[in-house]
Amino acid sequence: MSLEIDLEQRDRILIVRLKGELDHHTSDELKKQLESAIEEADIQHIILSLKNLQFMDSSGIGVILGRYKKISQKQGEMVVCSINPTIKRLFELSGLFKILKLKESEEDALHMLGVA
Amino acid sequence: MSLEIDLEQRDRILIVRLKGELDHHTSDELKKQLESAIEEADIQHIILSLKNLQFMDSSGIGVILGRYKKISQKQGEMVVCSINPTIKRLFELSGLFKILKLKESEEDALHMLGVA
Amino acid sequence: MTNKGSNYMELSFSARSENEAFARVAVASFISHLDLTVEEMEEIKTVVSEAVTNAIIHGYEQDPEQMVYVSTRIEGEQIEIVVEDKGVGIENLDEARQPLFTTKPELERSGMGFTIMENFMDSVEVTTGTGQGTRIRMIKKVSPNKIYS
Amino acid sequence: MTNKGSNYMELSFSARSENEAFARVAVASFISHLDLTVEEMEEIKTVVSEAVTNAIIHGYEQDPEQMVYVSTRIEGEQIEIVVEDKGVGIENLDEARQPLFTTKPELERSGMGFTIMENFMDSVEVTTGTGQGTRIRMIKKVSPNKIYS
Ligand SMILES: Nc1ncnc2c1ncn2[C@@H]1O[C@H](COP(=O)(O)OP(=O)(O)O)[C@@H](O)[C@H]1O
Ligand SMILES: Nc1ncnc2c1ncn2[C@@H]1O[C@H](COP(=O)(O)OP(=O)(O)O)[C@@H](O)[C@H]1O
Repeated sequence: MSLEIDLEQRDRILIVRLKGELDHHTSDELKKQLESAIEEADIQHIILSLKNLQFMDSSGIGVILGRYKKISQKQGEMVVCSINPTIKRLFELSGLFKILKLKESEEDALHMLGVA
Repeated sequence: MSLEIDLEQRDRILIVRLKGELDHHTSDELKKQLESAIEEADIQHIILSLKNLQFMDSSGIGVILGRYKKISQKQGEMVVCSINPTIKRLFELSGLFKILKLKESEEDALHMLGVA
Repeated sequence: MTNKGSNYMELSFSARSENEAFARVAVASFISHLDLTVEEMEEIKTVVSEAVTNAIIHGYEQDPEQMVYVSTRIEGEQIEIVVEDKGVGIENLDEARQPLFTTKPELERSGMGFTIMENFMDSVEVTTGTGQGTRIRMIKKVSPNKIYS
Repeated sequence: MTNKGSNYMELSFSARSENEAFARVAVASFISHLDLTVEEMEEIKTVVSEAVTNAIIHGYEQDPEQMVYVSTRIEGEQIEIVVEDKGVGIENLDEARQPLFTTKPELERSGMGFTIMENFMDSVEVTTGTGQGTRIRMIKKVSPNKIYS
Protein backbone atom coordinates (compact mmCIF):
# COMPACT_ATOMS: atom_id res chain seq x y z
CA MET A 1 0.00 0.00 0.00
CA SER A 2 1.68 3.11 -1.24
CA LEU A 3 0.42 6.45 -2.62
CA GLU A 4 -1.29 6.95 -5.99
CA ILE A 5 -1.40 10.53 -7.22
CA ASP A 6 -3.88 11.62 -9.87
CA LEU A 7 -3.65 15.23 -11.13
CA GLU A 8 -6.25 16.97 -13.30
CA GLN A 9 -6.16 20.58 -14.46
CA ARG A 10 -9.29 22.74 -15.04
CA ASP A 11 -8.47 26.31 -16.04
CA ARG A 12 -5.98 27.42 -13.38
CA ILE A 13 -7.25 24.88 -10.85
CA LEU A 14 -5.32 21.71 -10.04
CA ILE A 15 -7.41 18.82 -8.71
CA VAL A 16 -5.20 16.49 -6.66
CA ARG A 17 -6.75 13.06 -6.03
CA LEU A 18 -4.86 10.92 -3.55
CA LYS A 19 -5.31 7.20 -3.01
CA GLY A 20 -3.49 5.09 -0.43
CA GLU A 21 -1.18 6.33 2.30
CA LEU A 22 0.49 9.72 2.65
CA ASP A 23 3.43 9.54 5.04
CA HIS A 24 7.04 10.73 5.11
CA HIS A 25 8.07 8.04 2.60
CA THR A 26 5.41 8.90 0.02
CA SER A 27 5.30 12.67 0.62
CA ASP A 28 8.49 13.36 -1.38
CA GLU A 29 6.96 12.16 -4.64
CA LEU A 30 3.79 14.18 -3.99
CA LYS A 31 5.82 17.30 -3.30
CA LYS A 32 7.79 16.85 -6.55
CA GLN A 33 4.70 16.37 -8.70
CA LEU A 34 2.84 19.31 -7.16
CA GLU A 35 5.85 21.61 -7.46
CA SER A 36 6.27 20.99 -11.17
CA ALA A 37 2.52 21.36 -11.80
CA ILE A 38 2.41 24.68 -9.94
CA GLU A 39 5.46 26.00 -11.80
CA GLU A 40 4.92 24.66 -15.29
CA ALA A 41 1.16 24.60 -15.66
CA ASP A 42 0.54 28.03 -14.11
CA ILE A 43 -1.74 26.75 -11.38
CA GLN A 44 -3.44 29.24 -9.05
CA HIS A 45 -5.84 27.11 -6.99
CA ILE A 46 -5.58 23.60 -5.59
CA ILE A 47 -8.37 21.16 -4.70
CA LEU A 48 -7.26 18.26 -2.51
CA SER A 49 -9.66 15.39 -3.05
CA LEU A 50 -9.08 12.87 -0.27
CA LYS A 51 -11.93 10.38 -0.62
CA ASN A 52 -9.57 7.45 -1.22
CA LEU A 53 -6.78 8.59 1.09
CA GLN A 54 -6.69 5.87 3.71
CA PHE A 55 -3.91 7.21 5.88
CA MET A 56 -2.14 10.50 6.48
CA ASP A 57 0.25 11.68 9.17
CA SER A 58 1.93 15.03 9.88
CA SER A 59 4.27 14.61 6.91
CA GLY A 60 1.17 15.28 4.79
CA ILE A 61 0.51 18.50 6.72
CA GLY A 62 4.03 19.64 5.85
CA VAL A 63 3.54 19.08 2.11
CA ILE A 64 0.16 20.84 2.14
CA LEU A 65 1.50 23.87 4.03
CA GLY A 66 4.47 24.10 1.67
CA ARG A 67 2.23 24.15 -1.43
CA TYR A 68 -0.21 26.56 0.22
CA LYS A 69 2.63 29.07 0.61
CA LYS A 70 3.35 28.85 -3.12
CA ILE A 71 -0.19 29.39 -4.37
CA SER A 72 -1.08 32.04 -1.80
CA GLN A 73 1.66 34.18 -3.35
CA LYS A 74 -0.46 34.08 -6.52
CA GLN A 75 -3.62 34.94 -4.52
CA GLY A 76 -4.66 31.32 -4.97
CA GLU A 77 -6.88 29.29 -2.66
CA MET A 78 -6.69 25.75 -1.40
CA VAL A 79 -9.82 23.63 -0.87
CA VAL A 80 -10.01 20.16 0.62
CA CYS A 81 -12.91 17.77 0.10
CA SER A 82 -14.12 14.25 0.97
CA ILE A 83 -12.00 13.96 4.11
CA ASN A 84 -12.28 11.12 6.66
CA PRO A 85 -12.74 11.81 10.43
CA THR A 86 -9.21 10.98 11.62
CA ILE A 87 -7.53 13.02 8.88
CA LYS A 88 -9.98 15.85 9.62
CA ARG A 89 -8.78 15.86 13.23
CA LEU A 90 -5.18 16.16 11.99
CA PHE A 91 -6.18 19.21 9.94
CA GLU A 92 -7.99 20.72 12.94
CA LEU A 93 -5.10 20.15 15.35
CA SER A 94 -2.71 21.79 12.91
CA GLY A 95 -4.98 24.80 12.36
CA LEU A 96 -5.12 24.08 8.63
CA PHE A 97 -8.78 25.12 8.39
CA LYS A 98 -7.71 28.70 9.14
CA ILE A 99 -6.13 28.86 5.72
CA LEU A 100 -7.96 26.33 3.60
CA LYS A 101 -11.64 25.64 3.00
CA LEU A 102 -13.43 22.37 3.62
CA LYS A 103 -16.08 21.15 1.13
CA GLU A 104 -18.16 17.97 0.86
CA SER A 105 -17.29 17.09 -2.72
CA GLU A 106 -15.11 18.03 -5.68
CA GLU A 107 -18.14 19.64 -7.27
CA ASP A 108 -18.74 21.89 -4.28
CA ALA A 109 -15.06 22.80 -4.28
CA LEU A 110 -15.07 23.65 -8.01
CA HIS A 111 -18.25 25.64 -7.55
CA MET A 112 -16.68 27.62 -4.73
CA LEU A 113 -13.74 28.50 -7.00
CA GLY A 114 -16.15 29.78 -9.65
CA VAL A 115 -16.22 26.78 -12.00
CA ALA A 116 -19.74 25.62 -12.86
CA MET B 1 -8.74 -11.23 9.44
CA SER B 2 -9.95 -14.40 11.03
CA LEU B 3 -12.05 -17.35 9.81
CA GLU B 4 -15.75 -17.24 8.95
CA ILE B 5 -17.46 -20.62 8.78
CA ASP B 6 -20.76 -21.04 6.93
CA LEU B 7 -22.44 -24.48 7.07
CA GLU B 8 -25.37 -25.58 4.93
CA GLN B 9 -27.00 -29.01 4.91
CA ARG B 10 -28.61 -30.62 1.83
CA ASP B 11 -29.89 -34.14 2.46
CA ARG B 12 -26.91 -35.88 4.07
CA ILE B 13 -24.39 -33.50 2.48
CA LEU B 14 -22.69 -30.73 4.48
CA ILE B 15 -21.50 -27.75 2.46
CA VAL B 16 -18.67 -26.00 4.34
CA ARG B 17 -17.94 -22.47 3.06
CA LEU B 18 -14.80 -20.90 4.49
CA LYS B 19 -13.85 -17.25 4.33
CA GLY B 20 -10.65 -15.72 5.66
CA GLU B 21 -7.66 -17.57 7.07
CA LEU B 22 -7.43 -21.18 8.21
CA ASP B 23 -4.40 -21.70 10.46
CA HIS B 24 -3.66 -23.40 13.77
CA HIS B 25 -5.46 -20.62 15.68
CA THR B 26 -8.68 -20.79 13.68
CA SER B 27 -8.67 -24.56 13.02
CA ASP B 28 -9.95 -25.46 16.51
CA GLU B 29 -13.26 -23.70 15.99
CA LEU B 30 -13.67 -25.30 12.55
CA LYS B 31 -12.98 -28.75 14.00
CA LYS B 32 -15.57 -28.21 16.74
CA GLN B 33 -18.30 -27.05 14.35
CA LEU B 34 -17.68 -29.87 11.87
CA GLU B 35 -17.60 -32.52 14.59
CA SER B 36 -20.98 -31.55 15.97
CA ALA B 37 -22.52 -31.30 12.49
CA ILE B 38 -21.23 -34.76 11.56
CA GLU B 39 -22.51 -36.30 14.82
CA GLU B 40 -25.78 -34.48 15.32
CA ALA B 41 -27.00 -33.86 11.80
CA ASP B 42 -26.15 -37.31 10.46
CA ILE B 43 -23.88 -36.05 7.69
CA GLN B 44 -22.42 -38.52 5.21
CA HIS B 45 -20.67 -36.33 2.60
CA ILE B 46 -18.76 -33.06 2.90
CA ILE B 47 -18.19 -30.37 0.27
CA LEU B 48 -15.41 -27.91 1.12
CA SER B 49 -16.10 -24.67 -0.74
CA LEU B 50 -12.91 -22.61 -0.59
CA LYS B 51 -13.54 -19.72 -2.99
CA ASN B 52 -13.16 -17.11 -0.24
CA LEU B 53 -10.46 -18.87 1.74
CA GLN B 54 -7.51 -16.50 1.48
CA PHE B 55 -4.98 -18.46 3.45
CA MET B 56 -4.45 -22.01 4.64
CA ASP B 57 -1.47 -23.82 6.13
CA SER B 58 -0.88 -27.43 7.20
CA SER B 59 -3.14 -27.03 10.24
CA GLY B 60 -5.99 -27.00 7.72
CA ILE B 61 -4.75 -30.28 6.24
CA GLY B 62 -4.94 -31.82 9.72
CA VAL B 63 -8.57 -30.79 10.25
CA ILE B 64 -9.57 -32.02 6.80
CA LEU B 65 -7.88 -35.40 7.29
CA GLY B 66 -9.50 -35.79 10.72
CA ARG B 67 -13.00 -35.19 9.33
CA TYR B 68 -12.33 -37.40 6.30
CA LYS B 69 -11.66 -40.31 8.66
CA LYS B 70 -15.05 -39.78 10.30
CA ILE B 71 -17.15 -39.66 7.16
CA SER B 72 -15.25 -42.44 5.37
CA GLN B 73 -16.43 -44.75 8.17
CA LYS B 74 -19.96 -43.99 6.92
CA GLN B 75 -18.91 -44.63 3.29
CA GLY B 76 -19.06 -40.85 2.79
CA GLU B 77 -17.06 -38.80 0.31
CA MET B 78 -15.30 -35.47 0.56
CA VAL B 79 -15.21 -33.02 -2.34
CA VAL B 80 -13.31 -29.74 -2.52
CA CYS B 81 -14.16 -26.91 -4.91
CA SER B 82 -13.09 -23.38 -5.91
CA ILE B 83 -9.53 -23.74 -4.64
CA ASN B 84 -6.72 -21.22 -5.23
CA PRO B 85 -3.31 -22.25 -6.70
CA THR B 86 -1.23 -22.05 -3.49
CA ILE B 87 -3.77 -23.99 -1.43
CA LYS B 88 -4.04 -26.51 -4.29
CA ARG B 89 -0.28 -27.12 -4.02
CA LEU B 90 -0.68 -27.77 -0.27
CA PHE B 91 -3.32 -30.39 -1.07
CA GLU B 92 -1.06 -31.96 -3.72
CA LEU B 93 2.01 -32.06 -1.47
CA SER B 94 -0.03 -33.77 1.24
CA GLY B 95 -1.50 -36.34 -1.12
CA LEU B 96 -5.03 -35.20 -0.27
CA PHE B 97 -6.26 -35.67 -3.83
CA LYS B 98 -5.81 -39.41 -3.40
CA ILE B 99 -8.75 -39.43 -1.03
CA LEU B 100 -10.87 -36.42 -1.98
CA LYS B 101 -12.21 -35.19 -5.29
CA LEU B 102 -11.56 -31.76 -6.80
CA LYS B 103 -14.38 -29.92 -8.60
CA GLU B 104 -14.67 -26.46 -10.16
CA SER B 105 -17.79 -25.31 -8.34
CA GLU B 106 -20.29 -26.22 -5.61
CA GLU B 107 -22.75 -27.19 -8.33
CA ASP B 108 -20.31 -29.65 -9.89
CA ALA B 109 -19.60 -31.07 -6.45
CA LEU B 110 -23.30 -31.49 -5.63
CA HIS B 111 -23.88 -33.02 -9.02
CA MET B 112 -21.09 -35.53 -8.42
CA LEU B 113 -22.74 -36.53 -5.14
CA GLY B 114 -26.00 -37.14 -6.95
CA VAL B 115 -27.86 -33.94 -6.06
CA ALA B 116 -29.37 -32.18 -9.10
CA MET C 1 9.96 -8.34 30.23
CA THR C 2 7.63 -10.74 31.94
CA ASN C 3 4.64 -11.69 29.97
CA LYS C 4 2.03 -12.87 32.48
CA GLY C 5 -1.54 -12.53 31.27
CA SER C 6 -0.52 -10.08 28.61
CA ASN C 7 0.29 -10.23 24.93
CA TYR C 8 3.59 -8.69 23.93
CA MET C 9 5.60 -8.09 20.78
CA GLU C 10 8.73 -6.18 19.96
CA LEU C 11 10.20 -5.36 16.65
CA SER C 12 13.24 -3.61 15.23
CA PHE C 13 14.04 -2.57 11.68
CA SER C 14 16.43 -0.56 9.52
CA ALA C 15 15.92 3.22 9.68
CA ARG C 16 14.57 3.42 6.12
CA SER C 17 11.50 5.44 5.24
CA GLU C 18 9.86 2.48 3.45
CA ASN C 19 9.67 0.77 6.85
CA GLU C 20 7.31 3.45 8.26
CA ALA C 21 4.33 1.70 6.64
CA PHE C 22 5.64 -1.69 7.84
CA ALA C 23 5.75 -0.47 11.46
CA ARG C 24 2.15 0.81 11.28
CA VAL C 25 0.86 -2.39 9.72
CA ALA C 26 2.71 -4.58 12.23
CA VAL C 27 1.30 -2.77 15.28
CA ALA C 28 -2.20 -2.65 13.75
CA SER C 29 -2.06 -6.37 12.98
CA PHE C 30 -0.85 -7.22 16.48
CA ILE C 31 -3.84 -5.46 18.09
CA SER C 32 -6.37 -6.46 15.43
CA HIS C 33 -8.15 -9.05 17.58
CA LEU C 34 -9.14 -6.31 20.07
CA ASP C 35 -11.88 -5.16 17.70
CA LEU C 36 -11.14 -1.46 18.10
CA THR C 37 -13.22 1.09 16.20
CA VAL C 38 -11.88 2.22 12.83
CA GLU C 39 -11.00 5.58 14.38
CA GLU C 40 -9.13 4.10 17.35
CA MET C 41 -7.14 1.97 14.92
CA GLU C 42 -6.38 4.99 12.70
CA GLU C 43 -5.22 6.98 15.72
CA ILE C 44 -2.82 4.24 16.76
CA LYS C 45 -1.42 3.88 13.24
CA THR C 46 -0.93 7.65 13.11
CA VAL C 47 1.03 7.90 16.37
CA VAL C 48 3.24 4.93 15.41
CA SER C 49 3.93 6.66 12.12
CA GLU C 50 4.81 9.95 13.86
CA ALA C 51 7.18 8.40 16.38
CA VAL C 52 8.89 6.08 13.87
CA THR C 53 9.30 8.89 11.32
CA ASN C 54 10.89 11.06 14.03
CA ALA C 55 13.33 8.28 14.93
CA ILE C 56 14.35 7.93 11.28
CA ILE C 57 14.53 11.63 10.33
CA HIS C 58 15.59 13.31 13.55
CA GLY C 59 17.13 10.53 15.66
CA TYR C 60 19.23 8.97 12.92
CA GLU C 61 19.18 11.65 10.20
CA GLN C 62 18.14 8.90 7.77
CA ASP C 63 21.18 6.64 8.24
CA PRO C 64 19.78 3.28 6.98
CA GLU C 65 22.32 1.27 8.96
CA GLN C 66 20.68 2.25 12.25
CA MET C 67 17.81 0.38 13.86
CA VAL C 68 14.45 1.61 15.18
CA TYR C 69 12.75 -0.31 18.03
CA VAL C 70 8.99 -0.64 18.51
CA SER C 71 7.14 -2.69 21.11
CA THR C 72 3.48 -3.19 21.95
CA ARG C 73 1.91 -4.70 25.03
CA ILE C 74 -1.77 -5.44 25.48
CA GLU C 75 -2.55 -5.78 29.16
CA GLY C 76 -5.75 -5.32 31.13
CA GLU C 77 -7.52 -2.30 29.72
CA GLN C 78 -4.60 -0.72 27.98
CA ILE C 79 -2.36 -0.80 24.94
CA GLU C 80 1.20 0.37 25.57
CA ILE C 81 3.41 1.28 22.60
CA VAL C 82 7.10 2.14 22.93
CA VAL C 83 9.14 3.60 20.06
CA GLU C 84 12.86 3.99 20.63
CA ASP C 85 15.99 5.07 18.79
CA LYS C 86 19.62 5.23 19.86
CA GLY C 87 20.20 8.42 17.91
CA VAL C 88 21.08 12.05 18.67
CA GLY C 89 18.42 12.64 21.34
CA ILE C 90 16.52 15.86 22.06
CA GLU C 91 18.28 18.75 23.80
CA ASN C 92 15.26 20.82 24.79
CA LEU C 93 12.22 18.61 25.21
CA ASP C 94 9.78 21.33 26.34
CA GLU C 95 10.49 23.28 23.19
CA ALA C 96 10.30 20.14 21.02
CA ARG C 97 6.81 19.30 22.33
CA GLN C 98 5.36 22.71 21.34
CA PRO C 99 2.90 22.57 18.44
CA LEU C 100 4.52 23.70 15.17
CA PHE C 101 8.06 23.57 16.58
CA THR C 102 10.48 21.81 14.24
CA THR C 103 14.24 21.76 13.77
CA LYS C 104 13.88 20.58 10.17
CA PRO C 105 11.77 23.17 8.34
CA GLU C 106 13.93 22.57 5.23
CA LEU C 107 12.42 19.06 5.05
CA GLU C 108 8.93 20.61 5.34
CA ARG C 109 8.32 19.04 8.72
CA SER C 110 5.18 20.53 10.26
CA GLY C 111 6.22 20.36 13.91
CA MET C 112 2.95 18.58 14.74
CA GLY C 113 4.27 15.10 15.58
CA PHE C 114 4.29 15.40 19.38
CA THR C 115 0.98 17.30 19.40
CA ILE C 116 -0.68 14.50 17.44
CA MET C 117 0.74 11.80 19.74
CA GLU C 118 -0.55 13.68 22.80
CA ASN C 119 -4.00 14.18 21.30
CA PHE C 120 -4.50 10.65 20.01
CA MET C 121 -3.15 8.77 23.05
CA ASP C 122 -4.05 8.89 26.76
CA SER C 123 -0.47 9.42 27.86
CA VAL C 124 2.88 10.15 26.21
CA GLU C 125 6.15 9.90 28.19
CA VAL C 126 9.42 10.90 26.58
CA THR C 127 12.87 9.86 27.85
CA THR C 128 15.68 11.57 25.96
CA GLY C 129 18.84 13.64 26.23
CA THR C 130 21.62 14.82 23.90
CA GLY C 131 23.44 11.75 22.59
CA GLN C 132 21.21 9.38 24.55
CA GLY C 133 18.61 8.49 21.96
CA THR C 134 14.88 8.95 22.42
CA ARG C 135 12.24 6.67 23.91
CA ILE C 136 8.54 7.45 23.54
CA ARG C 137 6.13 5.45 25.69
CA MET C 138 2.48 5.90 24.77
CA ILE C 139 -0.63 4.44 26.37
CA LYS C 140 -4.17 4.15 25.10
CA LYS C 141 -7.02 2.82 27.23
CA VAL C 142 -9.52 0.62 25.49
CA SER C 143 -13.11 -0.06 26.43
CA PRO C 144 -13.68 -2.84 28.99
CA ASN C 145 -15.30 -5.22 26.48
CA LYS C 146 -12.03 -5.23 24.61
CA ILE C 147 -9.92 -6.30 27.56
CA TYR C 148 -7.35 -8.92 26.70
CA SER C 149 -7.77 -12.19 28.52
CA MET D 1 23.83 -7.90 12.52
CA THR D 2 25.31 -5.38 10.13
CA ASN D 3 22.87 -3.78 7.85
CA LYS D 4 24.85 -2.54 4.86
CA GLY D 5 22.88 -2.23 1.65
CA SER D 6 20.17 -4.47 3.00
CA ASN D 7 16.83 -4.02 4.68
CA TYR D 8 16.41 -5.91 7.94
CA MET D 9 13.77 -6.44 10.58
CA GLU D 10 13.44 -8.65 13.58
CA LEU D 11 10.46 -9.31 15.73
CA SER D 12 9.56 -11.31 18.82
CA PHE D 13 6.18 -12.04 20.35
CA SER D 14 4.35 -14.12 22.96
CA ALA D 15 3.86 -17.77 22.01
CA ARG D 16 0.09 -17.39 21.58
CA SER D 17 -1.76 -18.84 18.62
CA GLU D 18 -3.45 -15.50 17.81
CA ASN D 19 0.03 -14.17 16.96
CA GLU D 20 0.46 -16.61 14.06
CA ALA D 21 -1.54 -14.30 11.80
CA PHE D 22 0.40 -11.28 13.12
CA ALA D 23 3.74 -12.89 12.19
CA ARG D 24 2.55 -13.62 8.63
CA VAL D 25 1.21 -10.11 8.14
CA ALA D 26 4.37 -8.49 9.54
CA VAL D 27 6.72 -10.42 7.23
CA ALA D 28 4.42 -9.86 4.23
CA SER D 29 4.24 -6.14 4.95
CA PHE D 30 8.02 -5.87 5.34
CA ILE D 31 8.62 -7.35 1.88
CA SER D 32 5.60 -5.73 0.21
CA HIS D 33 7.65 -3.14 -1.75
CA LEU D 34 9.41 -5.99 -3.62
CA ASP D 35 6.32 -6.47 -5.78
CA LEU D 36 6.35 -10.27 -5.59
CA THR D 37 3.67 -12.26 -7.38
CA VAL D 38 0.58 -13.18 -5.39
CA GLU D 39 1.80 -16.79 -5.31
CA GLU D 40 5.30 -15.95 -4.09
CA MET D 41 3.73 -13.87 -1.32
CA GLU D 42 1.34 -16.68 -0.38
CA GLU D 43 4.22 -19.15 -0.24
CA ILE D 44 6.18 -16.92 2.12
CA LYS D 45 3.16 -16.37 4.38
CA THR D 46 2.62 -20.13 4.47
CA VAL D 47 6.18 -21.01 5.51
CA VAL D 48 6.18 -18.30 8.20
CA SER D 49 2.94 -19.73 9.51
CA GLU D 50 4.34 -23.29 9.54
CA ALA D 51 7.54 -22.38 11.38
CA VAL D 52 5.84 -20.06 13.89
CA THR D 53 3.09 -22.60 14.61
CA ASN D 54 5.75 -25.27 15.22
CA ALA D 55 7.60 -22.98 17.65
CA ILE D 56 4.36 -22.37 19.59
CA ILE D 57 2.95 -25.92 19.58
CA HIS D 58 6.06 -28.10 19.62
CA GLY D 59 8.84 -25.82 20.88
CA TYR D 60 6.91 -24.26 23.75
CA GLU D 61 3.89 -26.59 24.09
CA GLN D 62 1.71 -23.47 24.00
CA ASP D 63 3.18 -21.73 27.05
CA PRO D 64 2.15 -18.08 26.39
CA GLU D 65 4.92 -16.70 28.56
CA GLN D 66 7.58 -17.81 26.06
CA MET D 67 8.71 -15.71 23.10
CA VAL D 68 9.02 -16.60 19.41
CA TYR D 69 11.66 -14.80 17.27
CA VAL D 70 11.30 -13.98 13.58
CA SER D 71 13.66 -11.98 11.39
CA THR D 72 13.68 -11.07 7.72
CA ARG D 73 16.52 -9.71 5.61
CA ILE D 74 16.19 -8.51 2.03
CA GLU D 75 19.62 -8.48 0.40
CA GLY D 76 20.70 -8.73 -3.20
CA GLU D 77 18.49 -11.25 -4.89
CA GLN D 78 17.27 -13.03 -1.83
CA ILE D 79 14.88 -12.93 1.10
CA GLU D 80 16.14 -14.66 4.24
CA ILE D 81 13.65 -15.53 6.98
CA VAL D 82 14.71 -16.94 10.37
CA VAL D 83 12.21 -18.35 12.88
CA GLU D 84 13.56 -19.32 16.27
CA ASP D 85 12.38 -20.62 19.62
CA LYS D 86 14.24 -21.43 22.81
CA GLY D 87 12.03 -24.43 23.52
CA VAL D 88 12.44 -28.20 23.76
CA GLY D 89 14.31 -28.71 20.48
CA ILE D 90 14.10 -31.69 18.12
CA GLU D 91 15.76 -34.97 19.06
CA ASN D 92 15.73 -36.71 15.68
CA LEU D 93 15.74 -34.14 12.88
CA ASP D 94 15.87 -36.59 9.96
CA GLU D 95 12.72 -38.23 11.21
CA ALA D 96 11.03 -34.88 11.92
CA ARG D 97 11.61 -33.71 8.33
CA GLN D 98 9.83 -36.75 6.80
CA PRO D 99 6.49 -35.96 5.17
CA LEU D 100 3.56 -36.92 7.42
CA PHE D 101 5.77 -37.45 10.50
CA THR D 102 4.33 -35.78 13.58
CA THR D 103 4.75 -36.22 17.32
CA LYS D 104 1.37 -34.60 18.00
CA PRO D 105 -1.27 -36.66 16.15
CA GLU D 106 -3.65 -36.01 19.07
CA LEU D 107 -3.67 -32.33 18.02
CA GLU D 108 -4.45 -33.41 14.45
CA ARG D 109 -1.09 -32.14 13.17
CA SER D 110 -0.56 -33.35 9.62
CA GLY D 111 3.23 -33.71 9.73
CA MET D 112 3.51 -31.61 6.57
CA GLY D 113 5.14 -28.46 8.01
CA PHE D 114 8.77 -29.19 7.06
CA THR D 115 7.73 -30.61 3.67
CA ILE D 116 5.87 -27.39 2.87
CA MET D 117 8.79 -25.20 3.96
CA GLU D 118 11.16 -27.21 1.75
CA ASN D 119 8.85 -27.04 -1.24
CA PHE D 120 8.00 -23.35 -1.01
CA MET D 121 11.50 -22.02 -0.27
CA ASP D 122 14.84 -22.42 -2.07
CA SER D 123 16.65 -23.58 1.04
CA VAL D 124 15.74 -24.58 4.61
CA GLU D 125 18.43 -25.02 7.27
CA VAL D 126 17.50 -26.30 10.72
CA THR D 127 19.66 -25.93 13.82
CA THR D 128 18.26 -27.78 16.81
CA GLY D 129 18.93 -30.29 19.56
CA THR D 130 17.18 -31.59 22.67
CA GLY D 131 16.78 -28.70 25.10
CA GLN D 132 18.51 -26.28 22.74
CA GLY D 133 15.54 -24.72 20.97
CA THR D 134 15.04 -24.70 17.21
CA ARG D 135 16.20 -22.25 14.56
CA ILE D 136 14.86 -22.44 11.00
CA ARG D 137 16.67 -20.37 8.36
CA MET D 138 14.87 -20.19 5.04
CA ILE D 139 15.91 -18.49 1.82
CA LYS D 140 13.91 -17.56 -1.23
CA LYS D 141 15.47 -16.08 -4.36
CA VAL D 142 13.52 -13.36 -6.08
CA SER D 143 13.68 -12.29 -9.70
CA PRO D 144 16.43 -9.75 -10.57
CA ASN D 145 13.97 -6.90 -11.24
CA LYS D 146 12.90 -7.16 -7.63
CA ILE D 147 16.40 -6.71 -6.21
CA TYR D 148 16.51 -4.42 -3.24
CA SER D 149 18.68 -1.36 -3.74
N1 LIG E 1 13.44 10.73 17.87
C1 LIG E 1 13.91 12.00 17.88
N2 LIG E 1 15.25 12.21 17.93
C2 LIG E 1 15.74 13.47 17.94
N3 LIG E 1 14.96 14.57 17.88
C3 LIG E 1 13.62 14.42 17.84
C4 LIG E 1 13.03 13.12 17.83
N4 LIG E 1 11.70 13.31 17.80
C5 LIG E 1 11.46 14.60 17.78
N5 LIG E 1 12.62 15.32 17.82
C6 LIG E 1 12.76 16.79 17.84
O1 LIG E 1 11.52 17.37 18.22
C7 LIG E 1 11.05 18.26 17.21
C8 LIG E 1 9.55 18.25 17.17
O2 LIG E 1 9.08 16.96 16.78
P1 LIG E 1 7.64 16.83 16.12
O3 LIG E 1 6.64 17.50 16.99
O4 LIG E 1 7.41 15.40 15.83
O5 LIG E 1 7.74 17.66 14.76
P2 LIG E 1 8.53 17.39 13.38
O6 LIG E 1 8.90 15.94 13.30
O7 LIG E 1 7.55 17.78 12.35
O8 LIG E 1 9.73 18.27 13.40
C9 LIG E 1 11.73 17.79 15.94
O9 LIG E 1 11.82 18.81 14.99
C10 LIG E 1 13.10 17.34 16.47
O10 LIG E 1 13.96 18.46 16.66
N1 LIG F 1 10.09 -25.72 16.76
C1 LIG F 1 10.02 -27.03 17.08
N2 LIG F 1 10.36 -27.45 18.32
C2 LIG F 1 10.29 -28.77 18.65
N3 LIG F 1 9.92 -29.74 17.79
C3 LIG F 1 9.58 -29.38 16.54
C4 LIG F 1 9.62 -28.03 16.11
N4 LIG F 1 9.24 -27.99 14.82
C5 LIG F 1 8.99 -29.25 14.45
N5 LIG F 1 9.19 -30.11 15.47
C6 LIG F 1 9.03 -31.58 15.45
O1 LIG F 1 9.03 -32.01 14.10
C7 LIG F 1 7.82 -32.72 13.80
C8 LIG F 1 7.42 -32.46 12.36
O2 LIG F 1 7.12 -31.10 12.15
P1 LIG F 1 6.17 -30.67 10.95
O3 LIG F 1 6.69 -31.29 9.69
O4 LIG F 1 6.04 -29.21 10.95
O5 LIG F 1 4.77 -31.36 11.27
P2 LIG F 1 3.67 -31.04 12.41
O6 LIG F 1 3.89 -29.66 12.96
O7 LIG F 1 2.39 -31.16 11.69
O8 LIG F 1 3.86 -32.10 13.48
C9 LIG F 1 6.83 -32.20 14.82
O9 LIG F 1 5.78 -33.11 15.03
C10 LIG F 1 7.71 -32.03 16.05
O10 LIG F 1 7.94 -33.26 16.72
